[in-house]
Amino acid sequence: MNIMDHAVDLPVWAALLVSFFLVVGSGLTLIGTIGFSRLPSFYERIHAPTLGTSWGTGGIVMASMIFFTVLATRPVIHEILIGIFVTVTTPVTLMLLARAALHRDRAEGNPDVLAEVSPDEPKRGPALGE
Amino acid sequence: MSQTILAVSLTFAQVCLAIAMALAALRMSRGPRAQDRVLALDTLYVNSMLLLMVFGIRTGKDIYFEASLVIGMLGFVATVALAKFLMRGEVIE
Amino acid sequence: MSGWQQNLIIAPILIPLLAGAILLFFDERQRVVKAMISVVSCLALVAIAVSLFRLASYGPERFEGVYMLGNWPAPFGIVLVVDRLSALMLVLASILAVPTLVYALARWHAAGAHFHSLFQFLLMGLNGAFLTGDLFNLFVFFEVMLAASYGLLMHGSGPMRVKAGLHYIAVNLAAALCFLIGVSAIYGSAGTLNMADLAVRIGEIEGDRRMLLEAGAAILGIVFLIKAGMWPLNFWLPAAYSAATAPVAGIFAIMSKVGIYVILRLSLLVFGQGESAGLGLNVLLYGGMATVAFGTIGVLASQALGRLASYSVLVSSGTLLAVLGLNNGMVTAGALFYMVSSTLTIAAFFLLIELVERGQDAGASVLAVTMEAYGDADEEEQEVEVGVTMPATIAVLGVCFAACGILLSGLPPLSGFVAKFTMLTGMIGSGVSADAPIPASVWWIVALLILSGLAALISMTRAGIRTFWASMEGTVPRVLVMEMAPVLLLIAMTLALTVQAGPVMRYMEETVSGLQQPATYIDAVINARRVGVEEPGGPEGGGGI
Amino acid sequence: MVLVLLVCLPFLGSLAAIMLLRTDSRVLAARMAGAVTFLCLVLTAAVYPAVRSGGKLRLDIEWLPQFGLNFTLRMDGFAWLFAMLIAGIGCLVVLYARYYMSEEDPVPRFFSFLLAFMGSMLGIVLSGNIILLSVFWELTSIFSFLLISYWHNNATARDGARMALTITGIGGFCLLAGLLVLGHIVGSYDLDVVLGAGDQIKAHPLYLTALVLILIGALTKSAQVPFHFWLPNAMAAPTPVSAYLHSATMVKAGVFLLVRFWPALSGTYEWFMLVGIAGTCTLLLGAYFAMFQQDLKGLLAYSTISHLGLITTLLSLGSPLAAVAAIFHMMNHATFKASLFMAAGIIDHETGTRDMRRLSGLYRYLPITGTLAMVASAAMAGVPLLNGFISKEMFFAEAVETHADSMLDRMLPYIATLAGAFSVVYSLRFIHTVFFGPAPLDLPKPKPHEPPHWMRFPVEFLVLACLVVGIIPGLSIGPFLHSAVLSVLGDRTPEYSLAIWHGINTPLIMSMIALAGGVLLYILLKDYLARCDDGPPLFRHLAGQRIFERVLVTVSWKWARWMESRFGTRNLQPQLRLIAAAGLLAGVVPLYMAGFTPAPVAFSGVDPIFAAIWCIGAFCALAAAYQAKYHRLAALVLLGGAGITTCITFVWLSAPDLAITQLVVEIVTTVLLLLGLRWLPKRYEKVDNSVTLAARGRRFRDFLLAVSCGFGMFLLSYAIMKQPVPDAIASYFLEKAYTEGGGRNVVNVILVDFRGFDTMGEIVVLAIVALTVFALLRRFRPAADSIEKPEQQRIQAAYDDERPERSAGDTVRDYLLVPSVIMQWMFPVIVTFAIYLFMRGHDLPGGGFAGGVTMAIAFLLQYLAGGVRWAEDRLRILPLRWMGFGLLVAPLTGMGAWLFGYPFLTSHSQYLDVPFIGKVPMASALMFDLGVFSLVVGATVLILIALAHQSIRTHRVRNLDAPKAEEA
Amino acid sequence: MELVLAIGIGIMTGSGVWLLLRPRTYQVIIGLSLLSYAVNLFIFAVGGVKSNAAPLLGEGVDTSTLTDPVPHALVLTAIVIGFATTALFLVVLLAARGLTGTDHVDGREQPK
Amino acid sequence: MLPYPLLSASLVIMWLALNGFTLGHLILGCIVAVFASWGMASLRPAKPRLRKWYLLPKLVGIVLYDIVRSNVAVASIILGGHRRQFKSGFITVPLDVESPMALAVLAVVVTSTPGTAWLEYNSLNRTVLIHVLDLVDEAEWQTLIKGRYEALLMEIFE
Ligand code: NA
Ligand code: NA
Repeated sequence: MNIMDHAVDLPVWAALLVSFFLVVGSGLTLIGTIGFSRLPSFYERIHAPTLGTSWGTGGIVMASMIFFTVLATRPVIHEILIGIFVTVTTPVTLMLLARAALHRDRAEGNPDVLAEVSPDEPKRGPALGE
Repeated sequence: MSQTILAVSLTFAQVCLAIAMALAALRMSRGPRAQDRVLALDTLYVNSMLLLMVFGIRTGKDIYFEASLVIGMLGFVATVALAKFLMRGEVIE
Repeated sequence: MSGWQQNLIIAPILIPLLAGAILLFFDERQRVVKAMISVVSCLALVAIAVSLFRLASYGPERFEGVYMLGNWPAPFGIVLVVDRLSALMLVLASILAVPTLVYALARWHAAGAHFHSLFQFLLMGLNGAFLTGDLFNLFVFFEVMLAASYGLLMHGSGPMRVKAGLHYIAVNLAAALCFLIGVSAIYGSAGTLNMADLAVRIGEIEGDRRMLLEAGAAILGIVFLIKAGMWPLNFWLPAAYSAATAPVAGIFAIMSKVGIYVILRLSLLVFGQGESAGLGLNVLLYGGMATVAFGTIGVLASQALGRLASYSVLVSSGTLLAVLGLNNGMVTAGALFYMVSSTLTIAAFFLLIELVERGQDAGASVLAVTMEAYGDADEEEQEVEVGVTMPATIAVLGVCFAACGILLSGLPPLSGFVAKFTMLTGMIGSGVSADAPIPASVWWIVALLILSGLAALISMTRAGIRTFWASMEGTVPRVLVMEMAPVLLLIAMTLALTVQAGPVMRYMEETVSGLQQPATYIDAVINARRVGVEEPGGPEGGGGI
Repeated sequence: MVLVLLVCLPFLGSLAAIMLLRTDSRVLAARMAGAVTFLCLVLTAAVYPAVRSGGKLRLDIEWLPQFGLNFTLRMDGFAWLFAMLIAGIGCLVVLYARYYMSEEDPVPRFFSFLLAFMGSMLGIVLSGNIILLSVFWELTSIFSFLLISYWHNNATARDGARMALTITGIGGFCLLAGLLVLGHIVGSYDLDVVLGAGDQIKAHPLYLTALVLILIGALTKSAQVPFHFWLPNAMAAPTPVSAYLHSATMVKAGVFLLVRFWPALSGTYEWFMLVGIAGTCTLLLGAYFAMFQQDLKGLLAYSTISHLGLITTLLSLGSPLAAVAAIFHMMNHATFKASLFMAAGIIDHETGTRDMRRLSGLYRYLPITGTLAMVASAAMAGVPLLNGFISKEMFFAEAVETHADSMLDRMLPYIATLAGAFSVVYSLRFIHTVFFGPAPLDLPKPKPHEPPHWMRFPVEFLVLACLVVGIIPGLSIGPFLHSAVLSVLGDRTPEYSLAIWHGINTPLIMSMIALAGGVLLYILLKDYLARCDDGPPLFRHLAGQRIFERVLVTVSWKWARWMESRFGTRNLQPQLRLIAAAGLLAGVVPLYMAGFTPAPVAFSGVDPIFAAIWCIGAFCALAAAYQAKYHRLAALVLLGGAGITTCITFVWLSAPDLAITQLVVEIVTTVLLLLGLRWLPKRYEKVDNSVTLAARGRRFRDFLLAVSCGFGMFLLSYAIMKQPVPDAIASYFLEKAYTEGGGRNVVNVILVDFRGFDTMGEIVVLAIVALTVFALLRRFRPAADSIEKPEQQRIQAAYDDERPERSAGDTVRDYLLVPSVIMQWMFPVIVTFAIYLFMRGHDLPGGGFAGGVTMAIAFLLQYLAGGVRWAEDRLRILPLRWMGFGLLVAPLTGMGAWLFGYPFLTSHSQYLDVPFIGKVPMASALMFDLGVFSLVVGATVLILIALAHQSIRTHRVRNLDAPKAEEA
Repeated sequence: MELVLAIGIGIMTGSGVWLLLRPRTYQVIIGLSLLSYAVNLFIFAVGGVKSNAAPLLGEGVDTSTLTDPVPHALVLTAIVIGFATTALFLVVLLAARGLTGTDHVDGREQPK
Repeated sequence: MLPYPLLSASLVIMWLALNGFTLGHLILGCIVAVFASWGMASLRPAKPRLRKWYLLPKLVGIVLYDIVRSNVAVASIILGGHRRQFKSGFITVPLDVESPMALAVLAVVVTSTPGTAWLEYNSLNRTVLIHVLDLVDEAEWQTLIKGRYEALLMEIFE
């Protein structure tokens, strides 16, 4: 792979570190997506992609930061912004989506779903099935 | 040496992410429900973003960084709109 | 390039752009201010177009009609080129704009939001398309023009307009995609976007690349044929043109001519000579003939005047296409005359139709019903009762209608006749040597021209009798002088064209002979000198000021 | 000069008359018209010396000289004679019309049309250029249309006028074509040149073409069989019009033309046959039809047809003597026919009817008119001592003497005699039925009396002329006729004599037979004619008019409508199909014709990851296409998948700018489509899956087309990518971007500098679209089934309603409570990022557009988080201001270069050395880009927000509608 | 790379054309979007495709190794215009649907 | 001038991270940050009162650690999906925090941690519905969230 010519000057330790993070990041992401495609219910599937958005992203961000910092011999930290934004924005998506699913399940009277908790019945209520 | 190590790990990473994207795309078309598809799209976005970052490492250029940042920062807007549409049947009320 | 004259070249684009932008700062209720800005802009455009026309008629020796935007030399930057043809189109567009705008001021400009801005942007698009010497820039101006036309077409809303608009937009979006494919295929095989540069390079391109170039050019050609309304790519046109409000349809009269203009420009500049010469001429010839036939059928089959007028647009386009397909200088000169004449005619006719139909109960009540059912009562400006009943209204309308009929059918004494005569003279008349055999296709065109004229005659008498004599009994439409004057002005222009046929035709002939010598155009573009740059290469530090 | 005056005076008079808007200016209009016609007559008479014995007057005014069309006027003896006729009879008709037209008629209009018609007619005879001739020719058609339809509230008048115009219009177009061919043969349109080139014309292969076309013109105008039927229908015109058009002018134009081109075209077998057959048929049929008319004017009309047939027949013979006879008969016919029409008009005027079945014994009321009519009729019948006799004798003589060996020639004497007999019958009938017999019963106007003297005067004058010419032809018409003949025949002018008495010869015998036979026939037919229906036996049902109208309606309406629907469509899908097919063909045909062989497919150098991503992209595209009908949201999401593939491709293949732009646009587009999706109808898969075979066929065709287009694009793009990159303009940009454009990001420098003009256009497109969207949405009305709130909202609202502890809107509030906090805090972050993208554009990926859209997304996000009211309570965006600012800044920046003498958009780039900070790029292009940024923000926000506003607008509409529903 | 991209362009075009010919306005707009992806990629491709050669100038960059920036600029313009026209088409189809009551492209349901 | 100093500072840092550190960019970044925080101010969000902002790093540390742990846990669940049975379920957690900002942070924390998903917050009775992928003991999760995160958040905010 001559495309990696620019990495000639990279010390081996850095290469190893970068590779580690890369493998961890991409591996976690893959696992997450596998989970996403294999888990049986939506509420379970919703957990899977967070592997990618948490340490999946984190790993690759780390790899990138280390790689460019070592290569450019100056701190390159802008990738961290990606990490921050992904972390902050993913919950928004997930919350909204999960809540939408919840609404639909309740509207359809799906018995597996927890109904909204009313003050008089503080814990687990029956499914909103009417 | 570092080249080889990196080449291997980068290839591994790209393959993993590509598979991940493929799985997400499958889920996108399979559903079964709209929220699965939307979540799949979001996942596809994130995976693409990671793929682009890996691509950046592979080319040694940080000019591709903005594309990743755009996905990271703005990608959720489309998903939010989709989710809101599912929940409320209307994006902006 | 230097001097204020040079900056005139870009003015036809900048003036409507700035006018359109300034108009955005005024509220819809400040109608008078908006109208004034718009009118001033249009009048300025006329003045500039006429000056450019005069300058262009001096020929390239005395007026360097190339404008290098951003001071970048020709094949690299975008250039605007004024030659006789583009100057002619500019004049035509601007003199069409004034009457249609004035007409719109009577009532239509208040029928929806942002009429004036859209109108100005349409003019900008038209002028840009006429001026540009760059293929991609042509695309951009096409889009400007089209986008504005979408808005104007649906100006006033209502189911007919919106439905027609939907089809019109869908077709034009498909066409725009073809445009992009064509332009980029040309760029991919020739490596340039500049028309003059392309004309130079096309001679040097060999083998596969030439084939790809031709394929790209052919795809591009489809776009202009769609725009020009060639059968069978023209079914959108009658619906769109007849649904538009009168002033909009009036200015649309020139839009189908943009396609013709580009075909004329490119076919003679790029495909005028060399190995790819005459690419697609047969398509023009037979397609044009089919278009005339279809248009003629449509003219006959139309009951509504709007559709009749729209099909007349097709007849006009088809005639031009077929005639251009003959690739005969004298005929082409006649075709240019015909283009001017038929554009003015059709515009006048579209404007007139609304006034005439205003007197008809059926049409009026339909309008009222749609207004009631679909108008947004709470946001809609009150429909103002305009016009007064003048005693001579019917007479003047009748005279105008007759004039339109005469013009459309090519009867003397108006310019429609001169136009047909000049084309026919070049095809079968004294313009052809007595020994030269006349090919069958020419006879077909002649037959079609005559038949289309006849069809117009039959339809117009039918319609005229129906509207003026059979159903307008007793009801006199309310018409404003402001609405009548534009129609009269347009018809007067056709009369002027007839009287001044000699000088006008001389200009047309010079235009065509200029087009037939692409070298002049190419030289002008390629060798145009940058400001403040001695030699090609540029000064130290960039084209700075 | 006189010529110009002759042609222009009537038109000026016409204009002046039309200006007399007040309809009560009847006398004034008539006086003016009279003055004009009289002046024309005097002028014509005055120039006689110049045209005597072969002289010519000529005037050339350049009109379209390079095309051989000039305003050439030319008067020779023949033209003079005709001009005299036109002006003279015109004068009389004006005088007559002054009394004929009623008080209610808008008389100025009448005189205006009449004068214009006269001018056109004079133009025909005076044209020295054959194209100019056709100009005036068409003008006569137009003005005759207006004259015939003068009483336009009468349906017959309208139909008659339309038919006249259609027929003569067709003829006019053919004539023009024929004249053009003539010009092609001769090389000039000048009449003198054409007349001088007779041999050349007759020898040319296109002679027959030209001849046929010109003949169609002439024969239609002269109402020759089979184009004759328009003339009787034109009788709905006021009688002065008939008198003028159908005696001296309109119909004479056709035979005038035949005479005019006689030297150039006649004398061939084709000429003889074509003109001869038409002429003899017309002669005979016209006369036959005339016998059986019940309408006075109808009788006269058919007799006109017949007499024109006579003239045509004469001209067909090709002998100079026959031509002399033809010219002579033209004059004679004009005089007696004009007088007869006027007499018929007087009868109509006085009795209120023209039906011969109702008229009878009028002599006792109208003795003078009756006498005059009798003399004129006698002239028409060819009774000796009247002018009609002389020219008819000449005709009989020529019919006998000329020999062009053919059936037609051998039959001609018999036909001539028979037609002569017929003419006696109808002339006799005219007189006998109307003036003799018992007094009329139940006339519409019961007390007919002689008209005012000046109304009768024209008849008197013309009858006098008939007599004078009939008795002393040599002294009266002789010299004028001679100069006319001389100018037509030139050195072929034969010896002829206009004597009344040539001894007892064959023609005289024929005349006698015709007279006697005619009288006999009339006696036989008298009783039948008094009762029969209008129209001739045998042909009564073969009414040319009806056939014509039926054909016209069938061809010009039924067929046209059928063909319009057959060869056109009003549906969108076929149109798009055609465009796709046309595009495909345009791409494929040139390649196929040139024998293009695509480069062999090479699998080498394929990046497997890239390939894998494209598998995903292609999958998404296909799935989107599959799902778009029923699973709209799925299609939208899959479209996003295809979009992200595109975006990755841009990154992979070195276009980071494109990737960023594509991404932000992608996001906005998704939101946009979602905003729209709310207003589309619900679509369920189960509803309509009963697919017919035809639908399957259509689908299969579309599928094939889609596959072909896809394959075509694959081939085209592969071929182009495989071509060695041509020596493109790109290298220039790469080299100059930094040194001259002042930026490192070449793409951005192209966008804002090298090709900044494109960008300016592009932002205008965006602005236009935003304005259009805004304008369109102001009138937006959702469909009935979309007005209601979405189902989800209704369920959630109901849920809130049900629980006592909850209040309306709790669900949505809780739903957005936490996310909206994060979305709000993202606002400044995204704004900062937008500014970042904008600022760095010139050197690195980014730019005004990407920055602008990002900014718009920041705003959009707030709308998503809090809804329209919440957001607009806090952010007053005023998109139109942003747009206007952007649209002004961009061009004004470009115009700034003018101040320094540089062309529009010349950029100024420099690095400013600011202390402590270092070099700051100060390209004017940045200013331009600011315009782009501002516009993009404004336009994008305007589009999105205008759409979002529909939700709250419809709530309002719903609220407005609710009380109405209750009332109902 | 060329092959993959060309196949991708072909498939997107095919899908787009298929949708363009469908009777529902929503299908048409999705088709137009797909087609504009395809066309944008086509424009982009005609300049020749190269990986890792973005037309960004830096110290010591050999300009001859960079990709052709012109198609990039053209695509950018095309993206913007495509976005604009998609937006417009959407609004028009909504307006048409509102006025005609159907989402058929012809404003009325076709007989089967 | 500076309605949100912490935000402004963060934006300046972001600007510098994006553009690299130069004096020019510091100045420009400050201008942009001021501009952006004015934008924020116009939204009039509920203004968070950061009491003990220095505890934030502690929270970040805890969360990062938890995320690592749960990454492993969830990954093992997914990979061993067939062999290991797991039971997912909903839990309702009553909350004491009220500040939307604190709630948002909590939501981010819960959701970012694989294995737990924040579904819906009920402002009426201040409970949150959380979905847990591997739900063994409901109470354990409740104490984790309340004790480990909410307490800290209560300290930081208000
Ligand atoms: Na409640
Ligand atoms: Na989580």
